[in-house]
Amino acid sequence: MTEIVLTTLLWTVLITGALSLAFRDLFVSVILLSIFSFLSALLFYVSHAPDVAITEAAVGAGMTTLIFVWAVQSCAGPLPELEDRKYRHFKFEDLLDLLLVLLIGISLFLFLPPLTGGPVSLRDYLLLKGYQETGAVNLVSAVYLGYRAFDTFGETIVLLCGVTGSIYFLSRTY
Amino acid sequence: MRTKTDMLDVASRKLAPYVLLFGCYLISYGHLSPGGGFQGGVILASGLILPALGCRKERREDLLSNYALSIGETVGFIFLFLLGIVGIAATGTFLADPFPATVRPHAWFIFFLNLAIGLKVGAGIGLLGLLLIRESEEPSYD
Amino acid sequence: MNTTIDLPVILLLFSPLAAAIISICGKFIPSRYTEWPGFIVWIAGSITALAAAFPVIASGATLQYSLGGWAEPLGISLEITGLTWIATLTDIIIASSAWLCTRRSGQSTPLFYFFFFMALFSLQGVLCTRDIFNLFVWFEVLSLSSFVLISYDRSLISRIAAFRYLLISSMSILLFLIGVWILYQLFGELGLVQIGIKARALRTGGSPPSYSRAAGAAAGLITAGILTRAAIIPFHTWLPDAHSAAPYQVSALLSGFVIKAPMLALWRIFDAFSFPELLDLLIWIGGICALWGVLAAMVQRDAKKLLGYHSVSQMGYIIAAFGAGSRLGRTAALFYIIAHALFKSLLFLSVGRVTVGVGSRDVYAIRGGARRFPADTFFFIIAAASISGIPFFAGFTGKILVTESLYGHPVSYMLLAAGVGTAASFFKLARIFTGKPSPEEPSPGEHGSVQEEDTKVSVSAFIGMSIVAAGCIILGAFPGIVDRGIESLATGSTRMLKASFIDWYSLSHLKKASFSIGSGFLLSFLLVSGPGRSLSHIVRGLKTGLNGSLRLILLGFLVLIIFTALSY
Amino acid sequence: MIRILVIGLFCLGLWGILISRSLLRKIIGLSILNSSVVVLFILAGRLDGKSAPILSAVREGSIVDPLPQALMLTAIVVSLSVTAVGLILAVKIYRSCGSLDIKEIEESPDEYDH
Repeated sequence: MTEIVLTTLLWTVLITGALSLAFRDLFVSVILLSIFSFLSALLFYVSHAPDVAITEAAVGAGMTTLIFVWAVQSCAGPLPELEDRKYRHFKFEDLLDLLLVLLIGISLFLFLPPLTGGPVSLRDYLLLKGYQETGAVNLVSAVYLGYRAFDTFGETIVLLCGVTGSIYFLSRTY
Repeated sequence: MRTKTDMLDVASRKLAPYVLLFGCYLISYGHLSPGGGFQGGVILASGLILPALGCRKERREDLLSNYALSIGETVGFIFLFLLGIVGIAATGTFLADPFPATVRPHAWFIFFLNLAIGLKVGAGIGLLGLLLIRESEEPSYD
Repeated sequence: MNTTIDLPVILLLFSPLAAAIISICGKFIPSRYTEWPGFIVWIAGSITALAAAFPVIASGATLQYSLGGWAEPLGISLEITGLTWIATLTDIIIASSAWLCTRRSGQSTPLFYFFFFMALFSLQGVLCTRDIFNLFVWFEVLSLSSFVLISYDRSLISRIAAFRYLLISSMSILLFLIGVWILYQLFGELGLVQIGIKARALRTGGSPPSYSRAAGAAAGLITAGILTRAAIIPFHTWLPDAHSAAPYQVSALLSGFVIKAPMLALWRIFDAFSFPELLDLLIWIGGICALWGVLAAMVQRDAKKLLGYHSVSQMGYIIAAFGAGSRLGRTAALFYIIAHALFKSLLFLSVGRVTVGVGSRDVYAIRGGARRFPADTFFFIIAAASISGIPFFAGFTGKILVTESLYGHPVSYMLLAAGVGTAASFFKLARIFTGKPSPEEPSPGEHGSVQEEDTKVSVSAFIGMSIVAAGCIILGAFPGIVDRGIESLATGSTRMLKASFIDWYSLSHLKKASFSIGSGFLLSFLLVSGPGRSLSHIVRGLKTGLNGSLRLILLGFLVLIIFTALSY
Repeated sequence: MIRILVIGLFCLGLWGILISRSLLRKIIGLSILNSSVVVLFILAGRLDGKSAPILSAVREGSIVDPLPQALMLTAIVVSLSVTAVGLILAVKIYRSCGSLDIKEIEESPDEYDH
């Protein structure tokens, strides 16, 4: 049952992503990308990852879309309108690109380990001891802010650099 | 930003406090339920951005000035850093839980970390969003 | 033989962060109160930490530190090994000289220092971490601060270069993440040590072939992801643009150390994986990289792009020596990492100061640099002598070590040919210092940002460049002593040092050096002659655009995955 | 089937980065690529467990592995930062060049190559 739900959701995610790349109007692409993020948030929710789902919804469907909309709006301003329609005829080069990407996909398909049956020792340890050691009922929080808080610290620094850099790029002196 | 009706204007103003409240909820219950500092922070930021996005330009009054937000981000980050240093003082390692093990099943440390991250992320991303909106209103060209 | 001492690790890691925080406060208070304090906090903290760590490192042990008290496999551990120690020392020397050259230049703003120290902080993270996902996080901090630093001076070219770097590095780091996922799915571990134990068990035990194929593919993806950061062929295409478009102080840091840190991370990953087949491939990649990099460098017209292609070429030497896998090879790789870091940053600083002062980067147009920039010329000569492998300079020793470690391997001849090209292109570059300032040269001030002070070397810049130049000379003048130290740090043991058996100034070594310098000198005449210049123009036209480089990188990934998956 | 779809999503992202000539569309491709990696991490944990890794909500059977979820939170934030910086750079390039097309941008005069 859940298998069917997952597969259906994945298909819709895939199709939305493809559409978002295929549409000529950049604005439509961005809105489709936002739907793509929202659908993947749904996928994560169904996959029992509510934390990731909330993050993806807030970041992907919210903030990223805001920045994308701003970018598209800025690029369609007083300057002559951009349209990559004129480059849209299919060329031999594109076929080679497709071949390259397909080959990477096939090699990943052949070499990737199965999605099920990974080692469970860490999971079982967390289920057993996670609450006692960190006090977090939400085990994702226990890992995110307890055991691997240093990753989170690094992540806030990534965000700090990203935000500071963006603000610098946006400032009048830049 | 061309057609901002009264409806949109009013709705965005009335909705913003609830969004902010939800952000605070996510931050403060991050250790119990899905959510946490980062997610709550982004929601807080959207609560800050929402009035700016929906309001008419002449009626716009930002909840917090850009200066306050950049101070907020710095303070949030330094708060996070100090929380790590407290760990060094208490147990000798960076980012260690400084509360004694007898208090352990209560996740005070994670709560404080969530608070610091929420403040930092909310202020930082809110600032970025507000700057983007301002920039789209009066773009700068080289 | 592991000791747990907390303070040096934490001090080493967080002093750049503290400096960054102090620097950014310069936005709120006058920046003269934050400029020097930030620098002093950073350098004092780092030097104290290194000094405190030295007794442990010298005894062959390592310092370990589990963050938050959570040990692996769940937690994250940091580690200072001999390798990290010496690399950090190099990093400090280069970064402090780049910082000293930044003062009083157009880049001297709080925000610039903030990103500068953030880059140093993430470099420290990359060097110290023992967790593969944590490595990803530090790589991202490093790349984000690099994007801002590269495009700091607002020119269009630098923005395009930063965008290319962003796209290429983000794409390759996502492929790296798939490798991390495979490792987690197979082994359930993220710590490098634990991964190493399980990988060895996988290789020796009779596990199903699908498992070893998956582990091999993971090794391939991770290696390729890191090689992109280290700018090895075919993943190098972002480097010449990014390093030539950045402000010259940033180029010194980027070329000097930012491309070396991934190499050192790769070193630790290979220690975990023990994958000799891939090492053999790396030797060949290194040879091709050295040769192609130098070919592309010889034909450049832009002085900084020339230096950028040389970084690609010299990374080839490093990776070839690393691929040799022997103890001598590792010593050679580490020595070359340090030597190249020193002389390349010195080259970027001296040439960068000249190009900014003159307002042009055209090798064929600038003349008479020696009259207007005597100090820079002096430092350039030291650095160019080092990179071309003139005896008694750092590059000579490094090249001997590399060729000795690859003795008899066909790649060593490729490296010899690359040495000829290196000498040739530096004779070509040296022409910007000779002669008289020509009348057609753009006058100072034409490009707006050029001031009269730029031609005079400030005291702090002079001190900064002297430190690096002294490093180059020490590495070259006392090869025996230095190499023994480096070998014991690289291999973590003091017994049976190979480097002490090398006869540094034997006839064959001197012959090789004089051959490469002599033929390089002749070749340089060919390069600047009429036919040479038009040939150069044609070769320059072969540059790959963004789409071309993305294709090249994906092709590299594909080949590497298939190779590693089938040979593991 | 799920495996093919996840890899398909990954290839879609790569394909998007490769063929599109507009800088913004390349970043859309990068977002898709990033999402596909997140989906890979999350789905792999999903197929073995029966409920979310929140102790108060565990009903029956085993939980899904919380560790990849924590890792992916970090990956999503990193992708947000990279996307923001990339988009702003793209807009700045557009304002200097008047074009978002990578071919046109790279053909813009480079004083040392011609």
